Amino acid sequence: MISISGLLGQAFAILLALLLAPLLSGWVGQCRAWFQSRTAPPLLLPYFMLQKLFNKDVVLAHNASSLFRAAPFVIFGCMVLACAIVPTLSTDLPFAPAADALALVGVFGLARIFIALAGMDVGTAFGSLGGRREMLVGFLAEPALLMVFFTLAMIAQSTSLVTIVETLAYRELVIYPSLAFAGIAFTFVSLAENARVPVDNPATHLELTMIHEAMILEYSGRHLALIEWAASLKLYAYSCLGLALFFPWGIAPGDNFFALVAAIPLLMFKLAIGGFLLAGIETVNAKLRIFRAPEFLGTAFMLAVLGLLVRLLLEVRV
Amino acid sequence: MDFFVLMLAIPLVSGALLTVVGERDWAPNLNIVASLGTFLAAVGLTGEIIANGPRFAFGEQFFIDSLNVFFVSLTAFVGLTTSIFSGPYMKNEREHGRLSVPRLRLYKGMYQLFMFTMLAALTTNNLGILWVAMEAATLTTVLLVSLYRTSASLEAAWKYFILCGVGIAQALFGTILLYFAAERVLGESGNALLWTHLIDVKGSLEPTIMALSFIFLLVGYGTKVGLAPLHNWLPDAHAEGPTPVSAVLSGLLLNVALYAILRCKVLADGALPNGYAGNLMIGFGLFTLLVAAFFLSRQKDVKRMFAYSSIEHMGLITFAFGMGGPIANFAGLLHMTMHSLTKSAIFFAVGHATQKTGTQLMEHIRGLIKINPLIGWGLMLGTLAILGMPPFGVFASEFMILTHAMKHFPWATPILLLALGVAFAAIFGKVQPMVFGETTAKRLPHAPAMTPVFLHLGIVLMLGLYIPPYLTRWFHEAARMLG
Amino acid sequence: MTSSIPLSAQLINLFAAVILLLGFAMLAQRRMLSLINLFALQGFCLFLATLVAAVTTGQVHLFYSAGLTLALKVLLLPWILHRLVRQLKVKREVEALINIPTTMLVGIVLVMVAFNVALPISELSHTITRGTLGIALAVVMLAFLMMITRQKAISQVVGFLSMENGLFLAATSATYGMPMVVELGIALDVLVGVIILGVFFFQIRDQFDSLDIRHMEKLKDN
Amino acid sequence: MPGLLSLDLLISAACAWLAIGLAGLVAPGNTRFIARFLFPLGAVIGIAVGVVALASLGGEAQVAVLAIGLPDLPFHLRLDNLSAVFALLLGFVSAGISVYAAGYFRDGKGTAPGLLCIEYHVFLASMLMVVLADDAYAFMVAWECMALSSFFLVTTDHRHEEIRRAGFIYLLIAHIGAIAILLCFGVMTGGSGDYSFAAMRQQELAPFWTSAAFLLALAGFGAKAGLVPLHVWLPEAHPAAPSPVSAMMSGVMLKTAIYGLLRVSFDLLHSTIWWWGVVALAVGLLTAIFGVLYSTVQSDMKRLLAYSSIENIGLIAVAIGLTLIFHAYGMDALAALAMTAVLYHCLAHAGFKSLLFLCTGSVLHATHERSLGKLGGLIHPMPWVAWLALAGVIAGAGLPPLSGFVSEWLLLQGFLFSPGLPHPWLNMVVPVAAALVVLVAALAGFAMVKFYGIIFLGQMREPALKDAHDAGPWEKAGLVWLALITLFLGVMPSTVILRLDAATRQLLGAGLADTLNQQGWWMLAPISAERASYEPLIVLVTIAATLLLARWLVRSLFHGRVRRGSPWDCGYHFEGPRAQDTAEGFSQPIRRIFEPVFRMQRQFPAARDAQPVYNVKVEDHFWYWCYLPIARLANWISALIVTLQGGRIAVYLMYSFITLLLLLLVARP
Repeated sequence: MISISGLLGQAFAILLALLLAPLLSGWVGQCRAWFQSRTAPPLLLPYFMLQKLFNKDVVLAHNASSLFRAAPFVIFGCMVLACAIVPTLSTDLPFAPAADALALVGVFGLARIFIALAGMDVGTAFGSLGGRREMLVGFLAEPALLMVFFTLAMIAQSTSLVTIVETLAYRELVIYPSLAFAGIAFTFVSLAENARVPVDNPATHLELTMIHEAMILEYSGRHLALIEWAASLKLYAYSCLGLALFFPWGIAPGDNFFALVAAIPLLMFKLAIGGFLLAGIETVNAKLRIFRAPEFLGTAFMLAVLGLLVRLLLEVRV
Repeated sequence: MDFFVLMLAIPLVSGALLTVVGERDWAPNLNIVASLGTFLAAVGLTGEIIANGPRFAFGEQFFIDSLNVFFVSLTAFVGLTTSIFSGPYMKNEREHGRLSVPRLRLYKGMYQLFMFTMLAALTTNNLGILWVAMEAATLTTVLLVSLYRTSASLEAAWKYFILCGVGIAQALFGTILLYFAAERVLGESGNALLWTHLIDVKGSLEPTIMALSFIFLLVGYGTKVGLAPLHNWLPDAHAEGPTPVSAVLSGLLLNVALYAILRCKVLADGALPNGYAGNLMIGFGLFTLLVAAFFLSRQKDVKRMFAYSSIEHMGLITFAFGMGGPIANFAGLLHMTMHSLTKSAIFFAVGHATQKTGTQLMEHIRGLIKINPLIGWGLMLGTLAILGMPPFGVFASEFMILTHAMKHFPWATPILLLALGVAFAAIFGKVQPMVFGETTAKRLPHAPAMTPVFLHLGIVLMLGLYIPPYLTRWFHEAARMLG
Repeated sequence: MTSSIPLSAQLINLFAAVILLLGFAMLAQRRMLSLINLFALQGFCLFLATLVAAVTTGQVHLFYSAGLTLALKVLLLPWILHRLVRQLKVKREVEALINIPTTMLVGIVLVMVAFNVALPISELSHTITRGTLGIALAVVMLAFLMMITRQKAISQVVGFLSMENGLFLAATSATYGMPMVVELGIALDVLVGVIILGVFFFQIRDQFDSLDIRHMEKLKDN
Repeated sequence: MPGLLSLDLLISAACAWLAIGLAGLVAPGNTRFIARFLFPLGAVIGIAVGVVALASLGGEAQVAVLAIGLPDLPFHLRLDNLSAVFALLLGFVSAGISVYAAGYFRDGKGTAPGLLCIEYHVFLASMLMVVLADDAYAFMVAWECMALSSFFLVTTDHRHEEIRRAGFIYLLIAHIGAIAILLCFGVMTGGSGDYSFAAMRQQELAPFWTSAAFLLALAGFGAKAGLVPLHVWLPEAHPAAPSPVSAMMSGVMLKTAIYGLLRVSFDLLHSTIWWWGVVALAVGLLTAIFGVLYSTVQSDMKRLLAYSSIENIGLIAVAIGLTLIFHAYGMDALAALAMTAVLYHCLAHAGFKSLLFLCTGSVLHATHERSLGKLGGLIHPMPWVAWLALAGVIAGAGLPPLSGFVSEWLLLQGFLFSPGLPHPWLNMVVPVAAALVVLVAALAGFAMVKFYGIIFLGQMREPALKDAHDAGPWEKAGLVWLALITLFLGVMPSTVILRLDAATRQLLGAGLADTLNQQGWWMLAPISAERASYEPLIVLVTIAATLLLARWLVRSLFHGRVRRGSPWDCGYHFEGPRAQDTAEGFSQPIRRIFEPVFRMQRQFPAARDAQPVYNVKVEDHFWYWCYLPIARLANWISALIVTLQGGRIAVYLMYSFITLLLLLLVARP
């Protein structure tokens, strides 16, 4: 049953996510700058940005609708929920039964729909372009992500993220070749979903190839702040998800307080490594033409299916 | 007075009378009254037969049992509604200048005589008289088909006359052979053509002769039924004659011809083993059904199309009777009823529609529902009914035929369904734009008679959902008589 | 075998053979008037055959039949047809669909078919003239063939009537006649039919300026 | 006897609908009477049907024999749990549509309102009779009445050529389907000649014949449901029909086809063979992918929804296939899971698709425009419709926390168990099919975003759209009712599934109720909470709470000033509405990626055209692959056959002669 400590742990995890997410984005940006031999921006730059944006006036287009104003909050809400579900520190999450891996994909999908609709709301050329591309990436990435989850779910005999993590982290160590495929596929999907090179470039405007930025062009002030925050939350959620699924060691089992405390630095360490690698990937790859993205995601899908087949062929003893 | 004598006398006398005075203003009413009288007499006769069982008339020359009394009442009923319909229809035709006064006289006289010949054919016990009456029915209708005296109607009437004449000559040969066979058993007493006597000795009739006889009878009367490939006269005659004539040809004459085949089939079944007659009828029925279905999609003339639809249904009914047995015969009788009622209703609606638009070409008939919703809906519902859509009764009988075929002749079901499907696509695709859409029609000088249409369709609808028990009993008895 | 057949039967068979021969002659004949004369001759042979049968069996209604045949088939119908031909000025048949030698060959095949079909029945017959059934069927088929090959409305009608002759032959010779009421009915129908046809011919000529049935090929579906 | 009461009540409801229809004929021109009185009355009866069906769920099957029908086969009726589920669907969804229709059919254009009234209510009554029928004749009569009444409704505005054509194709395919169904019943009687369903249940058929019956049922009901390749009528008929009718057809009528398929496959046929499931799964997947791809490229809002209906029917067929596979291997608990997905998706789709079709009706009324290319920005003049449509869009995209997601989630859970199948191929191929299901769901999201974004968001593409007005009170009421259904189905899945359990238990002997009862009412965990769980209410509350909290915090911590200005648009000069994506432009990525799937005719502008024209026309391959060849073949055969009627009397005589000769020579006994 739901325990007080569980609730506290849940609240802590959410708070940690809200706090750490901009930091992760900042860290990735900093690493990127290092890789590119640029002077790195401060690590806390995202916080300054949020502070600045929240204080600014909102400039709304004349024909922006109520949906346009509501969307940032909805997206933010979705991302907070996603972060609450993903086991970051502990597996004792009262919210975890609310949504398993499949529902998590759904929650991301809900956010995606809102951001795409918001992009179309003002009726600019870029906005609808962004919306359409976002949905394109979405429908290619979702099946791949689902297949990754399927592979894992078959290993763990469950789609519940908590159960998956518990299976992988605490039971006897088994080498699952399928996980390698699934892991690569998940990386591909994460890159696409978080608007990263090679599918999108978070650092550009004024490019005909932009996706995420094109949708949020008309946002300003606190709305933009929420969206940026939500974006970093998404990156955080994906990173944690990847860590939880493929490197689950260190996540506290149940309500073990000490393990929980120990899990925090471990998580930050893993995130730092992950951010570093992400920056590396972004640096060595070039941005793809938009119609190469389907190939990229198609590869991810193929890998995920291969993982599933490997799982079914090699690992299941009927 | 005897209902039977009345029933035959009224059309005969009024036919003769109308030939003389048919141009008077009250002549259409006389026509209706005479038909009504015939109908009432038929109803009385039906009641009598149901109450007292079969009876003879004029010695043993006429015989009425529950099988033919069913046809009699149907014929008299459709005859009545057609006469009601033909009143305003013919008035409109005259206003349009398509018919002169003497022709109207001819029409009414021949109409009643035609009813007489059919009723005589249905009630006679003597297969020779049956033949005579069938031939007489051809002769009266030839004049009706050529009523407009256009080149097309003359051509149609000529083909009708020659083809049916030749056909019916085959039937005569068949009758002679039958007599030949019967004489060996019954002697030369003159009873050898009386059905009631033949039915008693049907088991001892010589099979070889009976087989030949049935072939000739089937080809002969089959021409009249419109079985393919003997059907060629039928679409021409239906399309070129006046619409009331098309209605009775399609709704009644074909039935009567089929009735003749049925009477002969009962005898052939008694004499021949292995359902020989039935198999022949199944073969003809299926072939007719299939051929007619594919004919439908190429039609341009609306009456011609429905004539092919009649051929199609005759094929289906022939098939049903060919299968034999109480259920299939029941279904066949039911289908005959439904087809008669529905098809005549369709012809009524089509008649007014063609008058309104001044053409029989379907591509020029549009938007009937707009200019006169009753005609439009009458045609639409009638078409749907004839295509076998529930809740109309045609579906009930088709359902029974199909299910029976599935049980006993499963190989025939795909053919049946293919034909029904093709027919559906063809007919409905053509009727729908005629009924719907924008209109080209004009007003008629005389209001159309739509009561018969909806009366028929109402009955068909009712029978699709509910067949009264007394009707069921009656049908069952008739079906049993067919073996 | 043949010697055991009585004279009357031999006579009837003879007349039947002549009727068949006349059927062939009609098939070959192109001139309209000759055709009608041949038809009348055929009717006369039919009359004779019926008469012989009547005398032999002594059945009264066969006498009536014979009389009816004489009146109708030999006198009345040819007379009506003659009048029609003269009034409508139809002299000759146009070239038939199939040329005459071929038609004759087909006719011979038909006769064989007819005999073959009628054979089992003839064996069952107890009348003295059982062979005539095959001949009657052959006459019907030849008439049918004639109707198919001819192009003029009148010759089609003659073919039709010739077919009725065949049927009559079957009825009177093979079965010694149908019941009287039926025969009367048949005769009436034939008569009315010819009268209606006569009316028809005039209408057709008015419409088409010819009695050529090739003008009447407008109603079709293809 | 209280047990018989609910069937009697449902029969009375059907009669009441018929009576309402007939009442409409009394005053066919009186729009006010019909719209304000008869249609709401029909809605009340709809609710009554729903309530009665709900109450009878879980009870014993009730039977009745009416005095009408064929002499040997009077109408048998039966209310069991499966019927009750679909009667419930019909009742509740039709109530919303009827209320909406009360406001929609106001001006009585085309067909007179009285005729519409009778057609509409006959349609309702016949659908109710379809789910109640317990013999082949009653079923066929009700089935064809349903087809016929809906055909007349589709051709309400019959002045347009394409609407007539749509109606024709619809009725033709419905008829062909009906023929297949009739054949299927014929096979199932097994030659006993007894066409009551009770007798069919008793029949023990050979495997060949059971398979034949199943395939015929799949074809027959698939034609009605819109399974590929018998779907072609659907995208034609739905746009042609008035919107409440489209809603009714898409929401309810398609489900009666699913009902029929379930009835035949799980109730009337005893044995199940595993490859049936594979066939259903394959056809379903093909249908779903086809439907969703075509739905994304449509430029007509109702066509888009119609193709989306095809997609959803495909998903339902996939779920049926999965149920069949599990059932064939005796894994009935899992079969129950998949069956629950089937039933749930029927309910969910009925709710949200009706809602969306009704929204298009309001848009159509307000703008007289169906083409997406001429809409846009309607959220400003029609906020009610826009926000309610958003609920339908989210459900239609299969996203939490609304109804569409629950069934997809259940379906995917079902797929997760497919590796356990004791068949060496199936346990590998079937899981991969799940990926395609997800692809379909994600593409549905694309289509829905297109639908919503282009109609309601952006700038108005035509100046006239400014005059658009929001829906009237009746229409709003109908929309709100359906949106509530969608929401309820979305957040209360356990409650609903516990009701549906009776139906799955009846068909499969297993259900989800036992596991669900162990958990809280808010939690959906079909196998166990460790295995998988979903709590949509928590999802909804969390998102809503975060949203409100964030808003409150932002408002209270910061100043919250808002200025209005012209859009920034990346610094470009802000163009007019023509700069937005068109409907065609939006789907360009799909057309490009899935190019071989579409039959496209494109017209590109040249570089120096004064008025550049870009045109793209997407057509259905199946039309060219299946239908046109058949039509050509039929045409060819009939061209051959009409030579029989060549006009020459000599030839006719020859036919007669040859027939006679042949019979004489060949057909002698």
